[in-house]
Amino acid sequence: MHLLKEITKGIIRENPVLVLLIGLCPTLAVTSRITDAVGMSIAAAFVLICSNLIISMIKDVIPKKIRIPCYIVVIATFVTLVQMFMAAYFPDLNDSLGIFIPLIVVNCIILGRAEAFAGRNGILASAADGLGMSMGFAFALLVISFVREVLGSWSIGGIPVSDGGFAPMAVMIMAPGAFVVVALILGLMNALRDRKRTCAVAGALNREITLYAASKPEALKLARADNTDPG
Amino acid sequence: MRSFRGGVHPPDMKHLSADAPIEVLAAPEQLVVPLSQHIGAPARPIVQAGDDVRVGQLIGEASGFVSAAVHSPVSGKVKAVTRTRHPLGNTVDALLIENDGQDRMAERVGEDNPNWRDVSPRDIVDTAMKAGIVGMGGATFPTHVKLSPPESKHIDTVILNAAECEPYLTCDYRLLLERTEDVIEGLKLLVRALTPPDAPPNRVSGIIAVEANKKDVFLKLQDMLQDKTNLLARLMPVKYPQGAEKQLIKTVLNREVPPQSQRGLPMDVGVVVQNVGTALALYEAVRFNKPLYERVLTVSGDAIDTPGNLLVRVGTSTEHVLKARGITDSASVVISGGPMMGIALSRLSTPVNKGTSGLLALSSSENWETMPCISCGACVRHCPMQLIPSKFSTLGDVGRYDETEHWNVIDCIECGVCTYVCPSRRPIVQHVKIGKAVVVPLMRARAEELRRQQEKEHG
Amino acid sequence: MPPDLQVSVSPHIRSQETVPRIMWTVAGALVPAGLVGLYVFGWRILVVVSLSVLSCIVTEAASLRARKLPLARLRDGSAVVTGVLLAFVLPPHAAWYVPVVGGMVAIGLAKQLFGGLGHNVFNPALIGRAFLQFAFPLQLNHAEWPYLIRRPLLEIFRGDVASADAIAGATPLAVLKDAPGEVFSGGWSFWDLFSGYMPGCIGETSSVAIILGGALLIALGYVNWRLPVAYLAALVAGVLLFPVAGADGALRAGLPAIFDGTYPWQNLAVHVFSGGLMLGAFFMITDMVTSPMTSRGQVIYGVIGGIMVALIRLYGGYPEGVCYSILIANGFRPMIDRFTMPPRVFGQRDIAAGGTS
Amino acid sequence: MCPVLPVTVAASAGGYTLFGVLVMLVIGAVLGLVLFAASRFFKTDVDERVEKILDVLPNVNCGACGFGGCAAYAEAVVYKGSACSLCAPGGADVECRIAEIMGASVGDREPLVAVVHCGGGTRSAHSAAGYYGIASCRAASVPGLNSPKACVFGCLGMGDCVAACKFDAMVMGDDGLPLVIESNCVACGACVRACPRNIIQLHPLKSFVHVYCINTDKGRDVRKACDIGCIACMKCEKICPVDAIHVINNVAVIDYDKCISCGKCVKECPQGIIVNMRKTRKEIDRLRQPVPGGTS
Amino acid sequence: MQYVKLVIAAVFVSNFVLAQFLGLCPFIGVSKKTSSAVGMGIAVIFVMTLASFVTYLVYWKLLYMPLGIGVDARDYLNIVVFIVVIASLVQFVEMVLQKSMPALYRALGIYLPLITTNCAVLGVAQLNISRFGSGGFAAGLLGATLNGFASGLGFTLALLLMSAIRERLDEADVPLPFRGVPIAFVVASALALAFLGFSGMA
Repeated sequence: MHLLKEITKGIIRENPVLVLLIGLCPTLAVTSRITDAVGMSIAAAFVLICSNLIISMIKDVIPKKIRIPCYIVVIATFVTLVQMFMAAYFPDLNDSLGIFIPLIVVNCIILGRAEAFAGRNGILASAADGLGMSMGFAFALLVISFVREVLGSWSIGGIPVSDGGFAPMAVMIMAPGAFVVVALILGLMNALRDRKRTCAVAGALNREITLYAASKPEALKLARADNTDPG
Repeated sequence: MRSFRGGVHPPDMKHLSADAPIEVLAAPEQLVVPLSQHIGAPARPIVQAGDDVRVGQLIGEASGFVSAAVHSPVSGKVKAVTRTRHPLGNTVDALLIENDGQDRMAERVGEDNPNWRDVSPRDIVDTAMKAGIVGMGGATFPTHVKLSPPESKHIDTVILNAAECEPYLTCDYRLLLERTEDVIEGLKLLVRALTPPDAPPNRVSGIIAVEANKKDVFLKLQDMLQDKTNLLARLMPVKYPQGAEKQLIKTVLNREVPPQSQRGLPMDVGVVVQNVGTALALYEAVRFNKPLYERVLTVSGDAIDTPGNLLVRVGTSTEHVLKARGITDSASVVISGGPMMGIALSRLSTPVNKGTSGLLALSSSENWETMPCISCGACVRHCPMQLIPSKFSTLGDVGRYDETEHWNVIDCIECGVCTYVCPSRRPIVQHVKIGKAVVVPLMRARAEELRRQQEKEHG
Repeated sequence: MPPDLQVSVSPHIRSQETVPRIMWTVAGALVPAGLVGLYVFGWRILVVVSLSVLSCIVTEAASLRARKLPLARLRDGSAVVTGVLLAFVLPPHAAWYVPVVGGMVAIGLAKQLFGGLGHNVFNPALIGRAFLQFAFPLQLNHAEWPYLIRRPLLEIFRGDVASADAIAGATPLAVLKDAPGEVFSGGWSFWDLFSGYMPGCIGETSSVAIILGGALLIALGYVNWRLPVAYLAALVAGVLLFPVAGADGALRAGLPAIFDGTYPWQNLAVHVFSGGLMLGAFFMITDMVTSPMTSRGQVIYGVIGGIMVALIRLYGGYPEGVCYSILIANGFRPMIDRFTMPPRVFGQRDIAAGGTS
Repeated sequence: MCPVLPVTVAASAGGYTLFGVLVMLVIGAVLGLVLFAASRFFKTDVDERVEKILDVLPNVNCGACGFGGCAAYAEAVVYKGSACSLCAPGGADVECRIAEIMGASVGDREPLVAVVHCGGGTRSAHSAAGYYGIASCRAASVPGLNSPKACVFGCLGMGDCVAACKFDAMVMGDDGLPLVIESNCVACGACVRACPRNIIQLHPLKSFVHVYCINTDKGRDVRKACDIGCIACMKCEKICPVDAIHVINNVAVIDYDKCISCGKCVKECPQGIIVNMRKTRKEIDRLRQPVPGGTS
Repeated sequence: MQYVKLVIAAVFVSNFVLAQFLGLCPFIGVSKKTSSAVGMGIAVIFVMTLASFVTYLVYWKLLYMPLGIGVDARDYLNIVVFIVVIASLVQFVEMVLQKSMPALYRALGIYLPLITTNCAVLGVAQLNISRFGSGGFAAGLLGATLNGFASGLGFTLALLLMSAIRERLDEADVPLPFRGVPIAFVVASALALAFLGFSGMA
């Protein structure tokens, strides 16, 4: 039961990209096309889950002082595996992702989770956390790439949607578009979270507010004037 | 003509009351004489309810060096020791005196003191203290404190501030026009009071600084002071706030008083600045040993039927003064002082005190809806203290008032120029006041902390 | 006795200067440039201008409503000025969606998201223009822009840009980019360039009208003359000094060519009087909100902008660099303010000279 | 480094893996040695608490705490005494672990609650003048500004305290006076510091009789400023059985150590400025009790 | 001349943060205060130049030629080697600084560990290999180091601009949900838009 909570935590409540704001470099770079986003999230998921597993296993063996270099080496080996697999079976995806495959090694999500979670919890919990985090990462990448591709090139996953009357806004594929889309999504997330919190607070309080207001000297005086003595 | 950098030219509206000669306003039946009409500790009352008092009789003695005596403006009976509103907004102790209308003088008040010309500097300062003379430009700093600077600071110039740069106000102008000789005598007394006993007579020079919009007074002063070696009249360009101490010294002598962070005072650059009214009051105190219990103020504004300049007893209520010149119902703002630095009164029972230089009733009901700062730089260009006023308002909007210390908020003289020129109608002076209220305790706590640490090291 | 009195902190009087007055004056100063545009391009530009202004106002109203702020803030006219400025840097044949999307981006993204009037860091009109440049590249590249053949003044409202008698040609800057040799062979003289009778964006062609409007703003004190002068001077210096690959491929700085008289003066004229430079120098870079406050800061700000234009025009891929140069200068503005506006106070500098003790 | 290693390994699969391991060993060993030597040679001592905090922090170096990285934040907590709660990813558990390391403990005192000692809302307090300026209590009580409210001591109602309260315990009522939601109030004192006229004070939660006025003017002036202000008629002082309420400087003040909240003074006060909160509190406690079966 | 164009290209055209999206996490994290941004900027320039130089040297001299790592299938090790080299390089530099120049370490040091997990450093190392492989070894080395330095400069320029802007935005009335990182992204998008003006630099 607690594992499921670990997984769902990663998707919304502690989404690595949208809430913890880590792993931003690949998020902006590879989301110009949905296919790239899918490729990157699968690669990252594979590396994250495996490295979490391995690190949680060997965490007691590594001396405290040089734990980060060791984690890096573990992650690097998995990244190399992914890179070779990608080069062999998906050469075009490898070209479009280009430098961002090796950069998974220093991706803040993977190293962050390895250090903050895998290095301190059990194997199963680390795997679940890895799964949760990578699903969150994938969710964020998909949303952003969907928006950018539809607006930027009028197509979903490469299939043109419609001629739409006017040319697609190519800027969405470029750098400024990426920053703007991420900014708007982050803003939207904050707005939704704030509104949910303020409604909850206001709802619980309004009955108490009327009671406190009724106990003020002015209200008591008015009540006493038309002799409904509140006692 | 040289002048300080910055400043602004509001319409001076002096035509309303410039030609009205000074009239005496009869004292009302009841006067509320505040015991705190000056900077410094309030005076201690030495009369109780029921005592009979005469005009000019001491009713409140100064408590401490930086304080001022208070005298009864009328003869009659002291009704009670009450509390009243000070224009600054707080309530202060005051004496309610019932006027019997006979104006019986206290002994020796009003008599001509024959050898008043060769009175020693020491006696001039004593007379100023005993007569309760304070700066009448609005700051109300006790004059005897200003006239006794520490030995280390040698003064070489006394400037009589006749700039009167606030719009609407014409009381200094009328005083200079109608009682020029007395003012000059007052200036001579000031100069003699500040001349060290061993120094030659013309060691300290006296300058009467007048703004160019009062040229007739300047010409009159010039030909009266021709033969005097160390007294002269100086014309200054018309610009607000020409009358502020630091700006006045810069324009007249091209010296800059150091900022507040080095506790800069005019004394540090060898200058003492006094108001025209103060010089006159000193002359009347030394010659006729008449204490300061009445002063000339301007009643003006577009909601006053007949604007004019009145000689008013201290303690008269604002309502009585305004009614005497006919206030119309279109008045929406009543100001004690000038429109740029004066204080808007909420209750007209506030009495006139030694520092009230004007009572204005304006009907301006402009829409002052505040807009965000568009960083146009107008306030930065016009600030006479060369500060960055926009910083105070932008930091104030987000509540970071402690950082205004870094931008020298304590050096702001609250002259109102930045708020006057701001196209977004931002209340920058109010932000400054809040900034000072936050920063001054912080600085005091830090100084305290520093002192305690030093003690710990030496102790 | 008067009814309830008003209480406020001093001062109790204000100058006549207000933000709406400044904004409507700037809008008025833009009218001459608009009129020339109307004469050169015909009534079509009124469609583009009104669409742009409308889009700006509607976006501002929507975002004020969303931020639960009073709609009265619309009255300050800043949305209208942004709308007009945005329209003036768009081509006359722009499709309907170009000004609409431009207005939404300019006001929604570049102004309201930063906090509304006074808080934006970048010039909204230029963010809109730059966004459109990359969103709809076909609309805004510099080839084949139509303009009306020479016609008497009265027939303005008969001719239409899309009609047959409009002839199309590349803007002078585009010609300068590709074939610097025959700049003036396209049939217009220097005077056409200066008066604005040539292809280009709606409001930026006529240098005369823009200088007229700019002079009005400088006279009224809303614009510090040092900023436009610094911007133009930096551009001219940049164009002259930066080494440009000559016909023979060797890198020659412009300066030596001047001394031996072979420098093509008309190239410099095209640089200065065509494209968006004049409009940028007098209206875009001098926008109070996004330019430094002190004169010294404005000079540095103008020089950075000018150098950027020279770099983009000489080396960059696009013929017109004004829009990006001012955005980059906007980026530098907070840093310039930090260095040119340190905390200061009266009497701090020459204490030694002033004090006697 | 010797220029060329004698590499003649056959290009078979085995050769690759052996070769890969060999290279990694060489590089790992060399770099390990260099680092070991460097750490020995460049030894510097650091406060061990910094190390402990560093272990607790997630070391993601995300910079959310505003410092360069986790190491910088750890040093800031130890040397500069920065707050323990700045680590966003770490969240609450990291915060209390840091607090334990730093030895900060939270003692428990008698529970207090904030009380606003002013009852003069818009219906009973008279207004002296229309106020034009910044809408904050601190701004409306700067020197040189006459009080827009006739009573110079009363609440200006511009909500500085509501803005200062971070626990949603302060809400602005419709009569221009703040209401304290006592169950949310943790007595942190933010509202007490925020109020420029010092109207809000912290009193023991257990006593529920309060005087809602602090106007020290004489009765005659109080009537001019407010309909329900305390006119120092001394009735409450006479009636109080435990001598807990005294009129000091023209206003009634309760000594909360002696007060037993009997409520006699409440009925005695002609102005009705003394209020008994017992009934209100009982109703609110009933409201907050989880309804059997429902979730509160 | 050709090197000047390379520097301008690296600083403006393909700016490390605004065009290639490398090093975003520290870029957003550290740009809250200008003082920390300056420290971070210097540290990044210092390390990227050093890293470019060392990694290029290691790759061509140590791994590629003699050990044949770079040749066809056997370049699988270069990611691992790079990252380890960079990590130990940074660790080494941090210790040297802490001992020899404590003042500089105090200003700069706290950012050094941050750089090990920084995409920018590994990114520039990786890009150098693919980009400067063709020319001679010496020219390639100089090009790589210059590219490292220029990319670091571009990163620092963007970082300084961003920190000054964000400090000004702290006083702005940004709508609540957009305060902090979202508005930083909008500013980054505007800066990227401005730098796009240089695209197509010959």
